Amino acid sequence: MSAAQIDEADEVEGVDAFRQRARAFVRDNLRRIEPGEVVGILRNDMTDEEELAEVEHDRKLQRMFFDAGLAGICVPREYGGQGLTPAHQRALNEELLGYEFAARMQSPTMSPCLAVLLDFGTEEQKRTHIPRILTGEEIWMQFLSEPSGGSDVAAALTTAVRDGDEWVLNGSKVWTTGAWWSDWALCLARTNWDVPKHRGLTVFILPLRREGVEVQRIALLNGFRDFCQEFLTDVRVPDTDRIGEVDDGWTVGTRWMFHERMLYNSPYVTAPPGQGHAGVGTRTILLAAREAGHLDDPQVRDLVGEARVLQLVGDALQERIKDGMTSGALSDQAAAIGRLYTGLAQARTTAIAYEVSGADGVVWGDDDGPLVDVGTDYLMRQISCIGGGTTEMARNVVSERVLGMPRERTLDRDVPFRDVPRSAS
Amino acid sequence: MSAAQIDEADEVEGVDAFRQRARAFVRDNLRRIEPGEVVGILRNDMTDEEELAEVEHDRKLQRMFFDAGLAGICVPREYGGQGLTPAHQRALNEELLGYEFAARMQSPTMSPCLAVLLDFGTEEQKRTHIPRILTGEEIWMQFLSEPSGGSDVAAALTTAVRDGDEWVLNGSKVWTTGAWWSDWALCLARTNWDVPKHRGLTVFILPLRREGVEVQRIALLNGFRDFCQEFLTDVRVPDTDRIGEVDDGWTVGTRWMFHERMLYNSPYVTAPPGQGHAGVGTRTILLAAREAGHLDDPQVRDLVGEARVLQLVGDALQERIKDGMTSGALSDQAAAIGRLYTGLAQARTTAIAYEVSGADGVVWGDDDGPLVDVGTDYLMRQISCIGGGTTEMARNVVSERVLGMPRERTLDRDVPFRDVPRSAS
Amino acid sequence: MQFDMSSDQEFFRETTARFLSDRVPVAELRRLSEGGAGYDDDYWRQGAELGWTSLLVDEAHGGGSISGDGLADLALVAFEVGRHAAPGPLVSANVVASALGSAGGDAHAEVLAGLLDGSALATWASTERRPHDRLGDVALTVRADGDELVLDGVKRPVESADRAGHLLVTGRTGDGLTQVLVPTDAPGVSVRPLRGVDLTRRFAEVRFDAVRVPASAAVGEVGGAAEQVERQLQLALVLACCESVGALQSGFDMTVEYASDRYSFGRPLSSYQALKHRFADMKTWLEASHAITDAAVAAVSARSPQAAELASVAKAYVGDRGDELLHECVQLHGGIGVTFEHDIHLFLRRQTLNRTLHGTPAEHRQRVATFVERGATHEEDAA
Amino acid sequence: MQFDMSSDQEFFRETTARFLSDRVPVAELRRLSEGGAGYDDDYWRQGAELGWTSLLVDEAHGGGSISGDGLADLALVAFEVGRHAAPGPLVSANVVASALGSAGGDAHAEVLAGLLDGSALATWASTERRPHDRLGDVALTVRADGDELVLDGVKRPVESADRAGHLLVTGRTGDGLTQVLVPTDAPGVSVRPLRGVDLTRRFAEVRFDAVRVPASAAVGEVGGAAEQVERQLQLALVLACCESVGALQSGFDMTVEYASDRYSFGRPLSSYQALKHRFADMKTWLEASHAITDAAVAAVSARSPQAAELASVAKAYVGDRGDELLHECVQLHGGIGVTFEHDIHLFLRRQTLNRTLHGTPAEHRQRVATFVERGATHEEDAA
Repeated sequence: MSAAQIDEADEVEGVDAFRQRARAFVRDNLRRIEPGEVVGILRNDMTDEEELAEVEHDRKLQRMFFDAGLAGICVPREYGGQGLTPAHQRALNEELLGYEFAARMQSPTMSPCLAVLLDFGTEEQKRTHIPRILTGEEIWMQFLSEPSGGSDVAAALTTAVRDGDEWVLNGSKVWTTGAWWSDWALCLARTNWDVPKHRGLTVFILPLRREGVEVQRIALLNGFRDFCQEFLTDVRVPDTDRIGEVDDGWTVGTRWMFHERMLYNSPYVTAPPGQGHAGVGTRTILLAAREAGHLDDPQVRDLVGEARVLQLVGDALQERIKDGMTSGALSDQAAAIGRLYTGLAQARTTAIAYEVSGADGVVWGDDDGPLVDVGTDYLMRQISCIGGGTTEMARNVVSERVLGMPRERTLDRDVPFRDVPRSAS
Repeated sequence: MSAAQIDEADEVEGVDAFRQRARAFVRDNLRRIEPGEVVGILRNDMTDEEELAEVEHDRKLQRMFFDAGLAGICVPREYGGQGLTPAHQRALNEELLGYEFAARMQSPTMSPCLAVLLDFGTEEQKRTHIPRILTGEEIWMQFLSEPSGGSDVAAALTTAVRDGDEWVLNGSKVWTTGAWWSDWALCLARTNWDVPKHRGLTVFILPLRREGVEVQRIALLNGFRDFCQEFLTDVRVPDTDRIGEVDDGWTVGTRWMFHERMLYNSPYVTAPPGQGHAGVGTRTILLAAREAGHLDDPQVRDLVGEARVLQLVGDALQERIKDGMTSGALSDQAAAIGRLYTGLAQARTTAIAYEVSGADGVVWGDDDGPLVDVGTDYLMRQISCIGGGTTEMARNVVSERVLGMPRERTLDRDVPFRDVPRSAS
Repeated sequence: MQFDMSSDQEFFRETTARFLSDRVPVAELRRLSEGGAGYDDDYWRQGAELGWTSLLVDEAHGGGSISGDGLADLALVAFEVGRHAAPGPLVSANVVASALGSAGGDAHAEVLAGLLDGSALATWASTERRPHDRLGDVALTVRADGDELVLDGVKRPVESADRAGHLLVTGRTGDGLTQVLVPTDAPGVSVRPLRGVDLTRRFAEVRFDAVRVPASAAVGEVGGAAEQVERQLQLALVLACCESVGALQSGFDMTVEYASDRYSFGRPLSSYQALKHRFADMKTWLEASHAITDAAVAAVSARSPQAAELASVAKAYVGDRGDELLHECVQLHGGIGVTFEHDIHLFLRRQTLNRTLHGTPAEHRQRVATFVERGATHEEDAA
Repeated sequence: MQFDMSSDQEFFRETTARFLSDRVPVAELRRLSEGGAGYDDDYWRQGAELGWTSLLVDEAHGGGSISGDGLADLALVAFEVGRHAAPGPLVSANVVASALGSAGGDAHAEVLAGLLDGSALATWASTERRPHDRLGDVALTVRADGDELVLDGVKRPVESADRAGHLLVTGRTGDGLTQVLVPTDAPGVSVRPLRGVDLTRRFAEVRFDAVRVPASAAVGEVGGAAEQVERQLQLALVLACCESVGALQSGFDMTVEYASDRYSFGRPLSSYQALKHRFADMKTWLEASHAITDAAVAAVSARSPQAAELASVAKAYVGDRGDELLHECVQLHGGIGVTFEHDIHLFLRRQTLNRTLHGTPAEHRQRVATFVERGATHEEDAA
């Protein structure tokens, strides 16, 4: 943060004073949580009822943050935020370490959705939705990926056709986490098929419980059912719910994806540091190795050591990338380096947990403690290299945008989108 | 081999009878060699004088094979060969196991050079050179790679310009093994710059000790100096030493490279089975681990086991590929699968030797037995993935020719070769 | 899978493949996974009628092969079972059939007959619960007490223990190994079901608390079964590899097809060189897995001196590369590759299971290192 | 290398870089490799004048830093030395300077002064000959005998032992560790040169046969030097990592440039996606190597409780990925990459050496596992 920014922040509320206020709120109002990491990969450990109760609890927490003047730290005051700086957000996040927080309100609601609204929303859109988001009334989804599209999000087939003051949307979106209990969505749709793909897109917002929106839950191979697919059938959206210009959706989309890549580094996200570390970690591995009875085996110890190396190097790398991007020594595109590292490191760490578990990594009993479901996590191993943009896309970004190597040839650049070759299925 | 071929072979000399004859020759005339593998990677363990003596010895051995009716097993009788079948060659090779053989006469002299002469040479060329090859008088080189070209051998810049009944060659070739003690070369040259690259090439033969041919030895990082680079300056080659049609050199070249890929599976090569196993092997690793004093360490044992796995799987894979290509179940291009496997397996095996050597893998004394130069071998590790066509080229072949995936885009297909973008250097 | 099948073998393989496609298509596998049973008795009996459990048993004992090389024939079945991710305790049933056929004598003829016609099941209780779960570690004791044998210990995982009438139990008697055929309903035997990665294959932990059986329950010599146990291990290893190679083949084929059908940025995935090169690596792993598995099957069938080493080499290689291959297949599918709806996980599950049963790749590399050391010592002794 | 250098640090780094470019360009490295000496005395003295050996020593003892954080400053030197594959026993000389500066007292002031001005060399004799070559294994004994200390054992590899006047020897006294500063010409000391992978760095095996030195030769407490030895190890680890990261940076930059200059099939190599993706991986390893090395330098400098773990993590990661990175660079160069004429092997050699000195990645992973276990035990004790 530059000196100028600090001065400005001081005029409002000093970071130290803010931190004291945040700390008092956190200690007085939030439940302490157990140390240690999230166990396993997207395990299905709640009933639907329990999950809905958690969602309600998160909304309540969000409201508490709002009432305490701790919601929307970097959001302008006119939209219900605090008008403070990223340094304040960081202080709040640090104070949250070890405490519960409104986890389901953060991604994608605060970033990218709220961030995109701030960047491109009309005054009315901002005044309508941002306060509701900050008070926990609205949880948002991003309608970005499509079943046909994979990494190529600009190849959206979901179509919006103008009908007077309204648009009629048809198509399908996928990989929305928790759409079945969410409220609104930011949606990328095709409004023009006769121009190259990036030039025929428009962004809309719509409520999930509108007629024509069908939300279907997707079962992952491990039984996890929080990802959803949506089917849009003649969904009517008023033109006032359009974000940005018609056919200029890729301008919005580029920024949208920037905010998405920021993840827990976004200044709009309120979460304790280290939230990137979902999945299997060193501690899980140590416990599994100990339970399996082979912690004295040098090969097992090698694997435990490797997992720890991956973790600490990952922490240092993320710190370096953040510093480098802040100081300008690294381009914004360098975030892809961190994404690539993390994807591979998490997949490897999951494999290590399975390896140290020996035979119990593939067959286990309910009473096997840390060995339970390690095998199922392993089957899910690649999710860290797929979710949030594949590692292949990250490699493209690193080589082309960071190292400046020639771009891949695309066959869809100067062709009307309707003529672009598409998947058979 | 088909039944028909066997019948034909029986009319000539039965494989069993031939084997008996070969066995007698081998036992009576050849020196037994120590079991075990070649140690290290291209180590510089001979003086030039010693090496020249070895070359002379190999020529003498070749002559002995010839005199015994055991040279050119699959070469027609009219050119001094035996007119027998690959099955006979295989029997001879098997009988050679554990004995010396004319190692420096085989590759590239017998294959690809002699093989290309047989396929495309004029009657006179064949009658002149093939007998001299089979009697050990001529050792041949392939002038194929160029400093500028890398994997793209058809991008030859060496130029041949017609001058009456002669051609004048200028350019440079590289990566010839032992050109400094060899006699003749098969040379790919560009005869037309105004057509796309594959259509302007012509193949010639020339003696290495002709005026204008300068052979320079290349020092590898480990001091090995058997690879050479040749500089051709106004070298005059009579048109009668042209192989194939003018500008049709790629027809020759394609077949040339097919023969090159056959390596020790070529029916023209006389060598005991297992000659593919140059470099570091399981035995070296075991001895190094034992000398280093850590053979009881489970991690070291894991590495020893891994090396052995790579070796035995490699043997099985080569067998499968040979069987599959023979039966037609696999295409000829499947040889690239074996090449890819072997390159990676050898590089990994070399790394394993270095790993089991501990600190002595990087610093050693002259009296450290199997630990000496393990570190230098490690520095040379990638040579198994570079020499004889890179593993990257092999991956292209496997994906495009074996799996039938779309070919890489080339920017040099339909463009006159002189307009093709080239390396800066 | 080998290239040089006889026409009888090819017919046999096709019959098995057709049967599996009809009886256990992927939708059926998903159904079987939910019920808990894993497979229907009827399915297994029909498989046995096709010869699935007879191939390692002499004709004199009611078995018989297609080609004269029963293990080569069975390898084809195992490959197809893997290729369809099909249910059934194929490996453990055949291990027991082989043991009873060669060392079982008349005492166990009835159990063998049931195995051969598929009317009853017997399975192998070989590996043990942690900390005795490492390859070759046998802690269960078999003690002679008058005319009886007394078993104490815990076996895990034991395949299909819940539906097997008998268990072939490998135990320790002093320094030697002993094998005993124990009825699952014998007093002192308790079976506790476990969960696992495969959709249709079921495993249990089996406790033996002072289980008493007559001395005639022994299969082979008391304290002298080490060689037989090694033979059974080799059979289990190579058959598991055959299944795995089948699973790899399916996963790979499915992914090659996907990559050519799926377009991204106007080009099929299979036109991206970074992916093409990974497919080339996968193809290499796949062909190498076929190759080493075939080599190990042939060596085990011929009881060659290299059989033990090749079986472990195959297990180590296929276990290791196979996992990577199928995870690459998942990766190349993207998000859909981790959904329950997509088929790829069926094959990943089968591979994952087989990789670990009867020794992980790491354990087999330790075993291979011992063979290497022994080989070198022999060479030196001979010199 | 960190992003947030002060302008003084940046100037210092540039001065060092310019000096290295002038004095030891690659042609000079090739010349130095042949003579056997590895570097000229003059070169080393000038380096010392630039501050190379002073940064870890207090001003009170004749040293001094640029920024107040001497290790951070020295890290910049080490990075540049690696980036130029430059000669000189930078790591071992600084380890000894640091030890003498903090625990040497007046007895060793003269040796320290020589080190600081580059007129004399002292080096660290720490690791031992196989089978005691594993990280932390100290078999050399230091026995008190009246007013003398008696040393017996073998140290290997010892850097620049042939030109060092003194050796800081780490030995064992009962259960404790002892450090002694021994003149290389003391009776009973024998130095045998070794060969190695680096072109300019020289190592020897040093034997101590009943070597007697006065008790005042001890550096720190007899039998109580464990903490000091651990500190020295940490310094050696992080400085070696800085050198390696410099070498990786050079190798990587060179290869990126090559890939854009070199055309194949009418396209630059850098336009091939399979290669681009490998460059992306290499870039990730490189940035991660920078990051963990900087983190370890900062922790060691601050004597943070995590210093030991981070130093080992850095050594394990940079050692492992660094080797792969530079071999990838060789591979992408093709045949020319394995010639003596090409520069890439200079950097590969430096990385290869540093990877293994003071513990291989595997040995450091074992050490890290111990920290993990201890950390978990603390947590549980605290709970």
